[in-house]
Parts: sequence; C-alpha cells; structure tokens
Amino acid sequence: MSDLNTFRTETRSWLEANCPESMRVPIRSFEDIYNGGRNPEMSHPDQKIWCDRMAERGWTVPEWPKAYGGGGLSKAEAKVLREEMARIGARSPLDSFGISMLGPALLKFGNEDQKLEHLPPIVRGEIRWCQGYSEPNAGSDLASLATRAEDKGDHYIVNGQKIWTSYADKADWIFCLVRTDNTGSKHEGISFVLFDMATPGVTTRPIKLISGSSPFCETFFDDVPVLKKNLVGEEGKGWTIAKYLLTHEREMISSFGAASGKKTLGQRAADNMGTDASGRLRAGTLRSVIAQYQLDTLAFAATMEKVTAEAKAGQGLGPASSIFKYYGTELNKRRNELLLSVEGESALGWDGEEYNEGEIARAWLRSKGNSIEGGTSEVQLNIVAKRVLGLPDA
Amino acid sequence: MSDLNTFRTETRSWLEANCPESMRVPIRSFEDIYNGGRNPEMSHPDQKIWCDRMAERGWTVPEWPKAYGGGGLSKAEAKVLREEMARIGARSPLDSFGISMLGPALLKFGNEDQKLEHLPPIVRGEIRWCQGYSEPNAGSDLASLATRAEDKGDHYIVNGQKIWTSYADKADWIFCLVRTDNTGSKHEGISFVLFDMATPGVTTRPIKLISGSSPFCETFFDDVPVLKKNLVGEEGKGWTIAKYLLTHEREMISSFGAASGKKTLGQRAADNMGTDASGRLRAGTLRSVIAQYQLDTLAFAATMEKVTAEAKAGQGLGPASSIFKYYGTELNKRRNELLLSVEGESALGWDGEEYNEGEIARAWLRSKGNSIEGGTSEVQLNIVAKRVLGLPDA
Amino acid sequence: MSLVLNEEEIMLRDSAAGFLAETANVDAFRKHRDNPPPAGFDQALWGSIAEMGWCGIAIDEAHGGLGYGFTGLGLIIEQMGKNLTVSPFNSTVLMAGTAIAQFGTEAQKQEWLPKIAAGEVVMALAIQEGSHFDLDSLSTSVSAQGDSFAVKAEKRQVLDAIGADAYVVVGKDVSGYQAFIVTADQVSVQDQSMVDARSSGTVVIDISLSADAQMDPQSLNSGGLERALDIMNIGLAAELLGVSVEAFERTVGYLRERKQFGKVIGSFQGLQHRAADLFAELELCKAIVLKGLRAVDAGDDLGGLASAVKAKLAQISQRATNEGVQMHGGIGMTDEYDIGFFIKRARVLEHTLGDFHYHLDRYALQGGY
Amino acid sequence: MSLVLNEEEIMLRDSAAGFLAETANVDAFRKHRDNPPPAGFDQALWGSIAEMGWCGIAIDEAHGGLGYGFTGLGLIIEQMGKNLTVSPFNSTVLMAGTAIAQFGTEAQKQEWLPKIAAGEVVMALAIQEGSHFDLDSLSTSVSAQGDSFAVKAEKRQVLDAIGADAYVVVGKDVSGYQAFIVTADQVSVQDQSMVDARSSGTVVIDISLSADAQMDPQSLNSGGLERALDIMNIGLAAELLGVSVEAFERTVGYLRERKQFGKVIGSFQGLQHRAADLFAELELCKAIVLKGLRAVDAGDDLGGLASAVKAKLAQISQRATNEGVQMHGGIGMTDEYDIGFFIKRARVLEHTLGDFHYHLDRYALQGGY
Repeated sequence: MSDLNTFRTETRSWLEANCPESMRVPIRSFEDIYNGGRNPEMSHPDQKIWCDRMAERGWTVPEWPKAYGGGGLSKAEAKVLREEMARIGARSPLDSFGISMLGPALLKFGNEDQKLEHLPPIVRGEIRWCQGYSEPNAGSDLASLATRAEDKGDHYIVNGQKIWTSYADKADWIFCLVRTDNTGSKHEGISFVLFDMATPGVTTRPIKLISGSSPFCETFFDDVPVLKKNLVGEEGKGWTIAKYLLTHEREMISSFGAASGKKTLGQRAADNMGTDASGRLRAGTLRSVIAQYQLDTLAFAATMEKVTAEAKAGQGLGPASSIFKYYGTELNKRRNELLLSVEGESALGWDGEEYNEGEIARAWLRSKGNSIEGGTSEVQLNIVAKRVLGLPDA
Repeated sequence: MSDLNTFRTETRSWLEANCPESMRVPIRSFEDIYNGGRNPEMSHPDQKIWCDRMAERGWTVPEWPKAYGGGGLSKAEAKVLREEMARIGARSPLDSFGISMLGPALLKFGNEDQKLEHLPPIVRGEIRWCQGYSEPNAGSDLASLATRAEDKGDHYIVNGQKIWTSYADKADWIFCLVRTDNTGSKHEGISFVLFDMATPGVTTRPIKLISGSSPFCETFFDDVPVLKKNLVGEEGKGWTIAKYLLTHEREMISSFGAASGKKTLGQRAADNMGTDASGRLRAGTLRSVIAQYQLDTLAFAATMEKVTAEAKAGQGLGPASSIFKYYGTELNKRRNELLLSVEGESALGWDGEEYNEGEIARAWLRSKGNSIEGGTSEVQLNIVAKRVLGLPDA
Repeated sequence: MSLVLNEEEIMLRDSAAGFLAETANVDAFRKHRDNPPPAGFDQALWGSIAEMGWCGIAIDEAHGGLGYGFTGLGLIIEQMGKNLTVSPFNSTVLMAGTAIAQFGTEAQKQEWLPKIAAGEVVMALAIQEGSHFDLDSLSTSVSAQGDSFAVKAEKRQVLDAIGADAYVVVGKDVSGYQAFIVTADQVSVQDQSMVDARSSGTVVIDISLSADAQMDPQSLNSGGLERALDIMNIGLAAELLGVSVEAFERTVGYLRERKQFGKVIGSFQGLQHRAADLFAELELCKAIVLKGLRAVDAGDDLGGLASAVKAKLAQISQRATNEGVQMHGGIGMTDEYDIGFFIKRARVLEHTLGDFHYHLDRYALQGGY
Repeated sequence: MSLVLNEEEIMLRDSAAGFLAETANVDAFRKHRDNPPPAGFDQALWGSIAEMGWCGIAIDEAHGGLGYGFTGLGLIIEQMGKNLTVSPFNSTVLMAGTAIAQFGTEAQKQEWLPKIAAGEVVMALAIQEGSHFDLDSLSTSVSAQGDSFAVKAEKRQVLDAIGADAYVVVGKDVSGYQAFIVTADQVSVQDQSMVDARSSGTVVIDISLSADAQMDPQSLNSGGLERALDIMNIGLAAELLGVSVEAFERTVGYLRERKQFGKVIGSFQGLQHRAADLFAELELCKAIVLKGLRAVDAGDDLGGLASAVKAKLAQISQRATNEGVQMHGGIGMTDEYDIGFFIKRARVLEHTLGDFHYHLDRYALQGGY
C-alpha cells in the first residue's frame, strides 16, 4: 500500500511537471483527440508533445509489458494513474485502434517478433492502424469474405476489396482478414495479416453516408504483396482472432445506448413544448412514447449496472451482456426519432447556421447505422436465440 | 325486372303468412340460433316450425339447386329474399356447418349420389355436421395429420384422434380428413371422408378453454368403419378439398376484426374514466393506445371496404385479402386488452353477478385463440411473405 | 447499493425456490382453483411459510422481525410468482405489514407487526374505491367526531378480504389521508373470485372507531402513504417478474421440443427473434426489480423508480404471458394446460395498486414532464 | 363513394407513373440534390407538369381547372412520392390552390386559380410560426386599420418559399383567423435546405395591405381553414403513401436478391414476418388514403378522417423507410444508394402541417376522448 502511495506521489508530481496546460482543457471536437500516425492531425501542437512524454514512460498504454514499450503497470497502479490524470483533467494522450484493437490481439495471438516490431510504435503513436474486415458481398456474414491472399512462397499476393474500413484514408497499416484457402468451410481458410497501407496496389476512397461525411472508407487491394512474417497466428486460423476482436468491438458500440447529456428527453420536451397545469407535457401522445423511452433507458442502465456488478463480484459475464449491443443501439435509434418529434421541423434542416448545420438530423440519420455496424440487430438476436436460449438452427 | 317484382310480392306475402312472430324477434343468445340435427336444441319451439316451412321451399339454402333440396333461386332472387326477410326482421331459419362448409365442398367435389344423399337433409336441418381436421400433433402443420384409414375392400377402418372439432358432441355426422397413404409427400395420401358420429368406435370429449367452456371437442376414432361410398373426391386427393374449405373458414374468422357495438372504445373510455376540460381522456397514456387502436380499426374497415369494392368491380380479390385473418384477429386481441384497461379490475372478476359472470375477462381470454385457430398469425405471415411478396422458402 | 445478490441472498432465494416448487407449485394452484378452501387459502401452507420466518423478513427486529430487508422479501415473492403460490402473503406481509411499518403508531406497530412476523394474523389493505386504483380520487369516507371517528366506506378489490382477521383501511377527510386498523368483526365482506382464482372482495365499513384505531396522520400525510404504496408496488413487480420469467422459460422449453412442418418450431427465425427480444426485456426487468428492492432497503426516494418498476413489469409480463399462449398454439388455449394461468395472474397483479398506464403516467410526472 | 378506382383514374395514375419514372425520377432527384437550381425547382419539368394539366385537375371548371377532383390529384401526388419528384406542385396546387378555393374571395379565385391551373404561377402557404405546426398557437400577427391591414408576421417552414411568386399568409387577430394573398415583392425570404433537399424558408412580412388582399374571413372562420388543411394533409398522406410503397418495394426486391450465409436473406423468417406485417399495414394505408380522397370529393366532413389518414401514413411511412435502411444493411447507410432518400423525404412530409402526434391527438379529440 505504501508502494502505491509512493507511486501516487511520484505520478502526481510528474504529471504536474509534464502535462501541458493546453492538454488539461476538456476535449471539444474530434480534432482534439490525438490518434498519432505518420502524418498526425492536430488541433494543437502540444498534442504530440504530450503523447511523446507519456509514451517515453510507456504510459500511453500503461498496462502493456515494458518489453513492448508499455508502462508495465499493475492494475492498481494503472488505476492510480487514471485517477491522477483525472485530478488535473489531463486528456488521454493517444487513442488508436492499435491500442484498443490490434494490440490486445497481438498480445494474445502474435509471435514474439511481431510484438517487438509492432507494439512499440503503437505505444509511441508512430503508426496508426485500421481494420480490414467487412466486404461488400459479405455484410453480416463476415466469414464469407472473398479477399484472396495467394501463396507466393515467402509472401502473399492480396487481391480484393474491403468496406467500412474506418479511417483507412488516414491509417499507416492495416490488420486485415484474407482468404488463404477456399476448400474448407467458410470459417476455415481465413487468415489475419498485417501490411503497410503505403504498399503499391492499395487504394482507398471515403464513403459518404446518408448523414454526410464519415470516417468510413472503401479499400481496394490490387496485387498487394504481404510478407509471410506478417501473418498473425496460423494460416487459415484467422477467424478465431476475428471473433475475439468482434466481441471487443460490440462492447464498444453497445455503449451508444447510455443516454448522454444532463437533461432527460422528457425534460427537454417539457422545456420545448410546455406542460399543462398538472405538470404533464402538452403533447399527450408524444408524452407516453417519451415515458416509455425513459423507462427503458432507466431499465437498460440498471441492467448494465447489474452485469458490471456481477462481473466484479466474480460471477462472470451473465447472459444479459449478450443483449447490450442490440438493446443499446435500438434505444439510441428511438432517442433520435423522439428528438425529432420534440424539436419539430427546425431539427430537419440540413444546412445553415439556424439549423446548426443539421446537427440533430445528421445524428438521427447516423443512428440508423448503429443497428447495422458491428453485427446487425438481427445477427444479435440470432446469437441470443441460439447461444443463450439454446434454440436450434433452422 | 317485372319477374323480380312479382317474386318480391309473392315472397313478401308468403313470409308475412309463414314467419312466426317469435321468429321476428332479434337473436339474444346462442340458443336462439337454430342448428338443426337429430336432437335439435331450441330456446323456442317455433324455431323448428320456421325452419321446416322455409326448408319446404328450399329457402334455408336459397341458392342451392332444387335437385338437392335447395331453393334454386338466382342471385338476384336470393337478394330479394334476404331483403324481404330483413324487412320484417325474420331470423335466419337455420345455421349449420352443413350449409356453410360441407355443402359448398360437396357441390364442388362430391359425386351425384353423395349430393343426393347428403344435401337435402342439410337443407331440411335434419343432419348436423362437424369438421374433423386438426390433430394434437399437427397444429399449424395440418397436412401432417396421422389419423389412419385402412383399406378393407368396400370400407375403411379409421383410427386416430381429432381436436378442436367444434360441436362434435352435438353433431350427427362428420366430414373428416384421414390418411389413406403414408408413402408420398405429406400432402398426398390425405382423403376426405364422411361418417356418422353414432358409428361404434367414435367418442367425443368437450374441451375446456382458459376462458371457460367452449364448443370445441376432442374426438377419438377406434376402429371406426367407413363405407367407401362416403369418400369425397379421389382417394389421396383430399388436401385439395381441405384447402378449399380452409380458405372459406379464414374468411369467416377474419370478420372478428370488425368492431362490434355502437360506442367506440374511446367513447367508452371517456364515459368510464372521464375527460379533462379540453375533452381529452384523463388517462393520458392509455388515450394514445386507444387512439392507435381506433385508427387501425378505421383503416382496417376501409381496407375491407376497398377489397369488397374491387371484387364487385370485377377486379378480383386483391392481395390485401390475404391480410384479413391476420390483421383482424390481432386487432380483436388489442381491443380486448384495451377493454380491460378501460374497465379496470372490475373486469377481472370471474364469477358472480357483480362481474357479469366474468364476461369481459372471458372474452379477453377467448380472443387469445383468434390468432391461433384457423391458421396462426405466424402461418398467415408466412403465406403473405411467400405468395404475395414472393420471398423464397428458408 | 450493489445490483448483485450476495451469498446469503442467493441461498434464501434457492431455498424459497426449492420449498415452493415442492409444496406450493402450479399443481397446487390448480387444486386450489378447482376446489378453493373456505378461507381463500391453505392454512397448512401458511403455517409452513410462517415457520420459515418469511413473514418477518422485512420487519425490524424491534417489532419481532428479522430485519433482513426488502430485497430478501422480493426474492421470496418472485419465487411465489414463478410457482403461482396462493397465500395471504402479499396482503398480510407486503401490504398490511408495510403500511403499519410506514404509518402505524408505535402502539400499533407493537401490537400488529410481531403477529404479522409470526404469521399469527392475516391482514388486508382496503384502499381502492373505484374500478381503477387512484389515490387522487379517494372519496371522503372518514370524519372525526371529537375523540372518535365515524368511518363510512365501501372499499373494493380488497385482496384476501374474506380470510383477513384485520384490515388497514385508508381513506380521506378534509385534513388529508386518514387510516385505521379495523378488525374483521367491524366490517362486512362480499367475496369475489378473480380471473386468477384469488379471492378479492368488497369491504363495507360503517362504524365509529376510537382514537387508538387511528394510524399516524403525520406519517401518513408526509409521504408515508406514497412510500408504503411504492414499496408494495415494487413487491408486486417482483411477483410479476417471477410470473413472466416462468412463463417465458416454459415457452422456450416448448419451442425446443414442439415439431411442426418437420422441424422443431424453435428453429423458426420469426419465433427466435421474438423470443430473443423478450429475453432482452426480461433481463431489463430483472435488473430494475432488483434496483427497486435495493432502493427500498437503502431508504432512497422511491417516487419515480417504483412507478418505473411497476410499469415496466406490467408491460413485459403482458408480453411474456401473451407470447406464452400464442407460441404454445392451440394447446395453450386449453384449461388443461398450465400456461394460461400465467396470463391470468399477471393481469390481476398488474391492476393491483395501479396498472401500466397509471404508473407510466406517474413516472412521467415525477420526471417533470 | 366507392373505394375502387375507375378506368379513367387508373389511366391517369398510370400515365403519371410513366411520365415521372422517365423524367422526374430518383436519379433526377439526386441531381437536384447535388446541384439545386436557384429557384429551388426545375422550370422545364414544371412546364411539362403544367402542360399535362395536372395543376388544374382539382380546380373547378369555372376557375380554369378540369374539375376532376382530389382523387385524381392524390393519385398524381402519390406517384410523385414514389419518384421523389421535386417541384412546387404541393405548395402551389395542393396548398395554395386549396386555400384559395376554400377561403379566397371570388375576385381572388378569378385572379389566382386560373393561373395556378395553367402552371403560370408558383405559390406557397405561409402559416406555421414555431417549430411545430399548431393552429391553436398562431400569434396575433394581423391587425385591421380601417380599410387596410397592418400585417406583421414571421412565418417558418414555408415550403418552396424562395421560388414563390405569391403567398397565402394565414394569421390571427382578435376577430379570428385572417388570411391574405401577398406577392413576392412584399416579403423577405430566408431560404433553407431541408434534410430531404427541398427548399423551405422563413418569410418575413411587415407591410400594410389593402382590403382586396384580404381573404374571405367568413369562410376562413366557419370551418374553411380546417377543411383546407384537412385536404392538404390528405394530399400529403398520398405522397407519403407513394414514398412508403416505393421504399417497401425496393426493400422486398433487395430481400429477394441479397445473399448472406449462403441464402437469399428474404428466406429468413424473421425478415419475412416483418415484411409481411408491413405489407399488411401498407394495404391499410392504401385504403385509408383512398377513403380520404373520396371523402374530399364527396364533400364529406373531414375532421377526424383527415387526421386519421395523416397519422396512419406518418407512422407507417416511418416504419417502411426505417425498415428499408435496416434491411438493406450497410449499403443502405451510404449516400450512394437511394434508399436513404426515402427516410428523409418521409420525415419532412410527416412534419408538414402536423406530425403523427399532432394528428393522433386531434383524431382522438374528434372521436370524443
């Protein structure tokens, strides 16, 4: 305990000395989040300075082993670091798919060379990664992917197309699912490979959504050479890694459901549309739909609280966790629908200052994708029906 | 036209002379409906007299051919008869499955001997029929029925069990689906046979529902002999007749959706629960559910009106008719749920005068069966998906 | 307040489950339904329940209880819901017990709570007047006359009225809510059988009561009545949870076995998606009921939460029991099969002390809109 | 009033369908969206529409129209919905035209209706003030001053405001509703692009108008305004019908073709049941829209019916277009694909002259509860 106290004291003074004042200001826009990479985008030059200082101690990824550039902190120490950063309002120095996605996968499935080659640049924010999973003709049936990797001895030649690759136009490297074998079941013959996006034959094109511009891209591979040392895990066994990362991703997306903002939708409606003498929202039929939404939001929050408490109590992740992605994203869609009803036509503007550049309408349209990306609601229901309820395949 | 006028004059005076006063009183209970049979149940002795008089002219089934005991009337004449009966409030002299179900099937699929043997007693109300279709292990998958009819030369021996046979305990004869062949697909090898319920080996047992007593029975066949002359249509081709009658039945059940009673549910709620100064129902969240129900009821009525008008205009039965059974029964279930909300706990009484012997609760529970009997809602949706929308089998 | 059961709570739940599944299960309910005992409940079962200490679980030790709290009580009630157990437990322990603890005088607590805890008395709550529970429209049925009170009231939907030894009667006069404890000899009761085969009744009171029958007007009118009702509604929601989960589990079991068109019907995606969505809703129900029970034990403000819990469970119990009948098909419609019992019990529980719409409205009001 | 189309009506519908599918289809809409013409609409297309006589279809012969009625108008608007056709047809013909016919003076009818019928003028209806359409809360924006009127108003969500030659402005003073016909030079307009890429705007009026600009206060206040709005809402519902049916048909087409997990996704029962249920709802929509149109032509009282029609179509169009995106999956979320256009158009149409909740509430009120 006294060790932890020492650690806290040292951390506090180091942070005081090294965290620039500008990095203690709350994040206001996407540009304030530092993603690193070869050509990092910044709203303030201190972002790189702050990242570099933290990276030097491995504190951009405090719990990764020191051998791979991480901080090597224990869970308890990492918690202290988080607390001390929160104390002064320090921003996260680096956010990246390398940290949240590829790193955990490499630590679990990568060989020693791969860890030593790829993890330190992630820690230092030097290489930005993107994820090459979905394909236009696969969709929910991810495993039926068709991007081919042909064996050429010491390397593969990759041909095919990916879609929904977030920030592919800004990433330096990609972790990518490719098909190395066509003969077995569709889940076999998938391999997990890494390659540089600057390799000749790689092109990307941003995707515009119904809500406007987006981080998503289409990515095309035309005879792209990939060295075999960049195959993670065994050839043909990439699906195991993919599943591991998908679960990871779903947990991230399911947090959509947690209502943001301080005011409830009901209170917002009351402010906007007025209440009668009894305190009831004037728009009576809308009121009951809002109440139903608030009710479900409350119950969903209780469910997340309960599952978290059970996990902490060592009871493991109960079956309720399987509904998070489904329920959370459907709730978020309902919230956005109701916001339009509450705000009225002024929320349906698309451009112009009066309409805040269509902020509400764009968020509404963007929310429609929540129940598609990271496993559609239908796929989630299939999973619950089969794995939790034990209902048989058709 | 002058012929029709003559017919109208004659019909009017005949009805005036022959329809007993007691048969001009509106029907108040199930017992007021005359079903005929060997041991007819009556609330008034005039029921049989009225039926006999009408039957003599074939007017219990005005449009059937005279050769089979019917009235032999044209469509126009039958309409005049209906109008003249309505004019004096004359009750229908006879209602039976023989008229509504078996008769049309025999006229279409029966041979001359069968028509001559069975139709006239139906017209005269002498024989009451029931329908032997469903089986405990078949359910929605009616065609997988297992009641066997073994070929014994000039007769079959029938063994098996039927369920949901309405009024089997009161019927004299049954028209029944049996399996005469096990070797082909399940739709083949089904035969349509007729036999007397008094035949040794036939037993029936009434079924009690969650709503209380019901007309439904279980019926057991234990080595029941059935003469081959009572096979309708070809052996093994009974499914065609069954489908014909099922369509018939669904059309009858779908009329559940047409809201009965003079007051709308909304008005009933307003009377029961009060309105505020603005005229809105006090129970605000219930109000919006009621409004949604009324809205759908109005739109459903318009749909039935539209389909009827299209059929009359010679445009045939449009695809909309395929939704009637599904939508109508689901609407009726909603109506019954809402009635409980409007009436409150007093509608949840089961016995006793104060609770009107649980009338509302029993109707509510009974309505749950609407979306099961005559083809479940799920089967109806399958039919729409496949036949109307052209979606493929799984 | 942690939304996880501790070991002791899990043991309590499991032992309640075991006992009820053996002695007060759905078969026992059917027997009760077909042949109801005159008092409206099975005296032997009631004795066993009392022996196990369940009646005193939420009553504090100073008044003869175990002081274990409402989470434990809720776990027991949930199991009663799963088993459709018939007993005067809700009326006596959850309803009258909570009312006396919240707004009884100290003398009344001393007199009645130990008896409730010991299972020595059967009590009922007489509050509702119309066919809908509505706290705002209690008629003025009580009037003070010097030291005594002329109480004149007709109370309806009094659960277990016929078997009760005493009643907590809640009414209103010009000064606000008034409540009294009245014994069986002071009222006349008209018994009624409800759709769930439970006994409910109309209680007519027309009597002059001395001051010691009066419950504490101060507690009653400073939030005590609302809190008592909130606790009762959370308890009723716990029973609805048991009813819903049991109906759902029976239905999923049926989906796994029943064959149609050559396949197990549980393999049809249309049914799978409905079952999976309902599963999600039931997980929400489990969490919110536990949250409600924990909030009672923590002494938290209950207003909006209690109505949220009741509304959510009212709604999902309707869906779970309706889907139960529909997915069972024809057999689900027969009286011989048990699934229909759940739809009946759920609806009566929903309406007791305010139905879905009553509580959704109240939840919204408490939320400021 | 028969809910079946006669041969002439079927011909009209089919010819509208053919023309629009060729010249004012979804591709044309995309071009408009990416490169909107300054007036907010395509002059050439507007000319063709006028040439075909569509603008005068519901205007009586005495005022230069065809006197064919609103059923015909609705059939054309429905086809415009299917094709996402952009033109000032709704604002000019359905809205301003109906307003003038219902509460214009005879002189105004003589002046404006022939021009509308001939497609010579573009007009707009300026009535809404807040962000929700609400007839009850129009502020007092009009005041009489002897023979002339000082009109001061800021009207929002005025469809096609930027391209209009004249406006029907509806406001309220102490005597009741007041309405005026105002020309483009008498107002200032702030244009806005909506989510459906249509032009809507804020119209500011601050001017003194002579008496001949005033519309007939008698007709206006004896039900004329409500009837005009009811007709407009039924017309908007006809467009919503077209939008919904087209989104549904495209989606069913996709379900028949798209493969996942080795199967056509339309073979999954989960999607089949949702599609079949939506089909049922759309059949109801078709019937109720036709019923609404026929009721207009029959001169029936429209109050409850018009709100029922709009509410039903508002609701089902949301479902049809949302299911369209969901069932298309990721590709449905891309701007490159057309299905997203329908969700956008449906929502703007819903909110125009009262959304689902506004009309559901009004429908209930008209039903006496």
